[in-house]
Amino acid sequence: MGEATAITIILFVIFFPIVMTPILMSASGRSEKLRNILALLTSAITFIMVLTLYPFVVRGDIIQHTFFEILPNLEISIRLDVLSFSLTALASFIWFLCAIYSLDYMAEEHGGSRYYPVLIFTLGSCLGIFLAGDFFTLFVFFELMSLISYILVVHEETEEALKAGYKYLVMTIIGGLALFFGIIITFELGGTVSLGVGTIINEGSLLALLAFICFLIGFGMKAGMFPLHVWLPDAHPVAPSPASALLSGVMLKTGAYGLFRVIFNAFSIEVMQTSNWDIILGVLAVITILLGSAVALTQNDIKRRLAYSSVGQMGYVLLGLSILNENAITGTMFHIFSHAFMKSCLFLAAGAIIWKTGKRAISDLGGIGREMPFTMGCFSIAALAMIGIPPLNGFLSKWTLGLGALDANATIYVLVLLISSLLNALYYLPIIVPAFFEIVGEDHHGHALQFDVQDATPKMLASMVILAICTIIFGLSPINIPFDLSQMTSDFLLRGGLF
Amino acid sequence: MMTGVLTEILNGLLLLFLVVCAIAVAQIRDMLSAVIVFASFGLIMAIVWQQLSSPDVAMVEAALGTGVTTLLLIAAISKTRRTE
Amino acid sequence: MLIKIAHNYYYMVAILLFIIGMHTMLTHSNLIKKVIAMNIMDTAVFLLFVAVGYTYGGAAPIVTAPANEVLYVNPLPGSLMLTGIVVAVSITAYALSLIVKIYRFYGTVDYDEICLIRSQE
Amino acid sequence: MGTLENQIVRITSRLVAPFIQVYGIYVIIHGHLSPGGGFSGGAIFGASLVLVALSFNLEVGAKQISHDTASILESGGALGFVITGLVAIALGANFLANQSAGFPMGQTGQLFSAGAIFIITFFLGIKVASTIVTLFYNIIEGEDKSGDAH
Amino acid sequence: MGLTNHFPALILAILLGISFLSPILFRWVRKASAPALLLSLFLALVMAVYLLIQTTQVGEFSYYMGGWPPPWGIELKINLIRAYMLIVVLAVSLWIMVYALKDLEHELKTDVLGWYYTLYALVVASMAGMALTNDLFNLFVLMEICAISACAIISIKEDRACLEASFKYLILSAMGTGCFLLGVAMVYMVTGHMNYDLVNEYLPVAVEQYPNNMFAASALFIVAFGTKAALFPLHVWLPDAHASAPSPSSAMLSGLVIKIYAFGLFIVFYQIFPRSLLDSIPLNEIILWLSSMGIMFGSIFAMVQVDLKKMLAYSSIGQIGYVFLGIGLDDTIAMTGGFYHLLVHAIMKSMLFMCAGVIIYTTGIRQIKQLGGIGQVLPITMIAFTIGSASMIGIPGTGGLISKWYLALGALEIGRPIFVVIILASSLLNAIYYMPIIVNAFMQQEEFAYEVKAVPRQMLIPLIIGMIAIVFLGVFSRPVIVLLENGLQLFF
Repeated sequence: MGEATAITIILFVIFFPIVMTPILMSASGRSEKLRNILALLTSAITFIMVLTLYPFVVRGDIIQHTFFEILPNLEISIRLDVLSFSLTALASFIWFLCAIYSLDYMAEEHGGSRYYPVLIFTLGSCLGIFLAGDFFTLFVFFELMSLISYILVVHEETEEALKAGYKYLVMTIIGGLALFFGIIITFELGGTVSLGVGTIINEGSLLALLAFICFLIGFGMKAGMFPLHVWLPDAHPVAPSPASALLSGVMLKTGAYGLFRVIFNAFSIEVMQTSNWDIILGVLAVITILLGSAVALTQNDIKRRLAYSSVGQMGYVLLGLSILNENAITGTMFHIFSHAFMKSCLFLAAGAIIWKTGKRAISDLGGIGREMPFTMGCFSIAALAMIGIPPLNGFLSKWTLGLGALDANATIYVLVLLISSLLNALYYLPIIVPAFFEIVGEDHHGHALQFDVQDATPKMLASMVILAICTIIFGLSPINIPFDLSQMTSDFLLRGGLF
Repeated sequence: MMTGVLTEILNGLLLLFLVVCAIAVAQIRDMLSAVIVFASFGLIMAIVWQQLSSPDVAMVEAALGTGVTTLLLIAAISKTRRTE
Repeated sequence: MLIKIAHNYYYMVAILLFIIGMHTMLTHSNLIKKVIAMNIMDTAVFLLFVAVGYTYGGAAPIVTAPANEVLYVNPLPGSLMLTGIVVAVSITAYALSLIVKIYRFYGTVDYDEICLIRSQE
Repeated sequence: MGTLENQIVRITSRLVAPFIQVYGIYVIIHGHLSPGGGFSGGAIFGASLVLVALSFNLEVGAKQISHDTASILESGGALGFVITGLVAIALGANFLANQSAGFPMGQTGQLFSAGAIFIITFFLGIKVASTIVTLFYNIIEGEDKSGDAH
Repeated sequence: MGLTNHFPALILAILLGISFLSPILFRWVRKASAPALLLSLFLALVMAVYLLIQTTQVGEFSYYMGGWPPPWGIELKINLIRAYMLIVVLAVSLWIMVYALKDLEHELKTDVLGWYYTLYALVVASMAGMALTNDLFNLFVLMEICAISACAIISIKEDRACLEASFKYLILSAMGTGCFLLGVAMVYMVTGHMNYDLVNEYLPVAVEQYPNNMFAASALFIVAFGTKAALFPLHVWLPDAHASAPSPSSAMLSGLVIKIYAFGLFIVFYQIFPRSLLDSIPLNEIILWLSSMGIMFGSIFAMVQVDLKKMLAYSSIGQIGYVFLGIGLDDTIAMTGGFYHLLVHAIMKSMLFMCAGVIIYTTGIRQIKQLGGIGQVLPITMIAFTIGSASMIGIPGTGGLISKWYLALGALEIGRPIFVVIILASSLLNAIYYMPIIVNAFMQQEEFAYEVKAVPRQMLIPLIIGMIAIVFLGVFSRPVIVLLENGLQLFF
């Protein structure tokens, strides 16, 4: 495959969903069915097109292409390397599954004519983030995605949703501005913000530290890093469930991706380590992990618990980024994959349960496993993966991360991982166990519990089951494409295959 | 020589008068009186300009600055009220 | 110092008038008084300008016969001040017409009273 | 017109007004020869019109020159100024050029001399005189016309 | 000599001509007066574009009024920056006028329309003159004309708030011009010239001989332009004046009139004053801190407003601060940003005022809290409002980002990151007061509670043009930036 073809495909992948958005909008006026099918097709085609880039990436080639300069040295450009590809593939895959799930889920919700175009547009801008060739382009798509996904957050239009949405919006704008500041400083210090030049800033001056902190605020905001995570537990639960799955499963990862780029492209591992910035990140990561898991314990709303769990899980990603050795990077990358599978599955399952029963409180969900065995089965598998039960993928990511921590002689991080796993178990098992083993009859208030419900529809189940299977086969099975990609990525990033 | 000194004294007096008029305009509470004092201020100013060898400015000041402005001020006062 | 001041007494008076005018304009609440003060302020600046152009012993810049060598006063500031005066008059006129209209709405030309009326509504 | 309304003022102003007007016109057309010109002459002329209106009443004033006429004259005067400037361009010189545009200069010291300055002063006089009348009407009538001052 | 040589004067002549012609036209051929105004604005714009092209080819050139060279006559000068200002003024005013034709029918009584056109053309003419002139006294006269006609287009509506605001503006502006003239007198005293270039030539000597004189002059200039352009502590007149005026006037005043004075200050600082003066007195520091305070306080005041137009007016105080920041930073990059912001803000603030005008026209609402759900009934208007606000905040893809980028880069260039923080903090504040309006407009569940008239197409088209322009400026900013960078090189 030639480079020109690859560039065409990349452009297609970014702009096809964006172009489809107005078509979807006009289609929804005609027929809802047409619109839904078009949305599904768009995400499917995007996913397939992303996959066609695979051979190109496996060969180890990099594409860096500039389209035009907005300002001198400040261009709109695209870049494809194994890091971008991994996340692009992951995002389009999850999006495709969520689109399938939405078909039934949104059929009974209002505002589908707004939901689908926004969903597809967000896909385009999200892929734009991953395929951006410089920080400015990345910033543009980042802002675009953040602002547009606001509509997904407030989709329900309840008082609560609007409030959460407002918080989300303000935090997003703060993050965007911090990012902007960081990019300006980077540009000032290095004269460029392109990802294609390797290290932009070579020494840890005060201004560079300021830039790093700004990036940390900007991307950390999106990734739900500790002091900036406040919007996340509000915003994720109020969105429609497929959107929550995307917010938690994919969009959080854009922040992590940004930090990857900051650490490896704007700065370098040497700068990070000589200036001790990795310790800042490490401390924040530890706090994020413990805090997220601990607060999740106290939540009774199932989606809020999942959202807090996301905060904790993103802490793993940050942890790996602060350790900065081969195993840790592999683990981080793989955790991005596995968390996407697990958390999307959990949100979709939780969505199905809420959709069928209308109950959100965990204490009301005893016995649901018998009424909705497949849904709850998927939920259980994903939750067990979350805890880190061996054959599942969550185990592998934690294991690799732990190895990385040991390589860096940071035993304390291993301890943190173990404590967090324990906490995970503590808040997931109380959902799973009563769901299957509590005798249906009455709840603790003495009211009769009547879940007279069927299991979720086939389309919804399909996407959940696929995700659950993913968590199983991408665990310890010999064919593990995400793990291979993670290893390639860490190899690529650490062996200086950047240019 | 004597005329030169006298002219200087006259100029000084005129300027003093200007300052006095300006302060008086600020202090007088009857608007119509203030306007009249202002008109005399303008006329003195015209003379000062004549002394400074700028006859055309003096003329315009006398016609516009003093005449028309005063007319307009009086018209405005007659439409509103007289005391401050 | 005093000699310097005495030497430049036109300038000093002009500045003094400017300050009196500005002070009156900003401290008095009567709108018509403000307008008069504005005129005083402008006139003070014109005085300064004309004084700048004045040459001791110079004649008025009127050419009566061609090519006689007389020391003339610089005519430029004077002619510019003509424009200045006209501008000042037009601002005065416009301000006064505004005052008359304001009076029709509020029944007063005192800014403090206007504020009082507005705050009571 | 409560403040000025008495017989002596009326008679005096009626008597004086024509003389002021003649003087105003004199100042306007001798603008290029002696002190004065469009601004001062126009102001003098306009002031005489205002004087009559102020000492009698608005009807008498309006008989001399009405508000509408004044505002049209005002625009016309300014327009004349601009057109004179444009004529210079049409004659091949810069905007508002005088001698270089070929306006007849005449003899220094004569009434009809100084080319375009004479014409411009004339238009300026019309403009200023009518403007002053308009301004006065604006204040005194308080119609819904805005204060348009140049 | 072809006609093209006279374009600098012809622009002014056409604008002045139409301004004097339109009351006559309005009386006799009523239908022709509006098209005549549009046509002449358009002609002037074409000439301005021609001047720009000419100046890129031959560099700076002058036009002597009446054929008299500088020490005697008035000189009009054209260089890249001036041509840029000229085009901004003419293009934006033409665009606003297209909108105004419909809006004014609603806001004004019919018989004053002719006068409105006169005043509008006068404002434009005086601004074009200020951009072109190379003579201090001429600048003074144009400033006065601009002040009076700007006051008049506020007070033409003749309700109480307008009259009062207009009077306040008039008095403060008279104070401003008084200070300016005194400053000019100070300069004239020591140099004996009014022409910018000649003053600049003689000033370095004069500064050494009469330093106090020049200190006073520079202080007076700052007060004068600060008052006129609503620099922070001198902004008191602006909110009332811009909020109570008819919407096209607000758009004009907020969009252009305050900018031209910022340009005036730029000219005084960098063309007239010698560098030695700027180095000996920390004038730039004063401008920097005043503008920073303006940026912050303007936004903070805007947050507490309940009236939509008043909020937009307070926001202008903050936004003009960016332009002054660019001027004060004394760095080509930052100044490029400042001038770029001048253009961007002219378009976006005018557009926001137009949106407010459409809202008032169709529903009669002025309060922010009544706007919930209006996005459903006035979609295009509110989308325009959204894009304008996005540009105010500095969302990528809009022009606001580019100007902030350059300002921030310039601030870093001279080692003052504190101003970057101020710029970003104010962006955040902007977000805080613009976002709720947009969110409520589109996301409110209940139906819009007020009666809505249909929006005339003539009002929508300018809005659409504005949206396109803002996005265009956000994406294809290169030509303008290059033009500004080349133009600013003359001053350094």
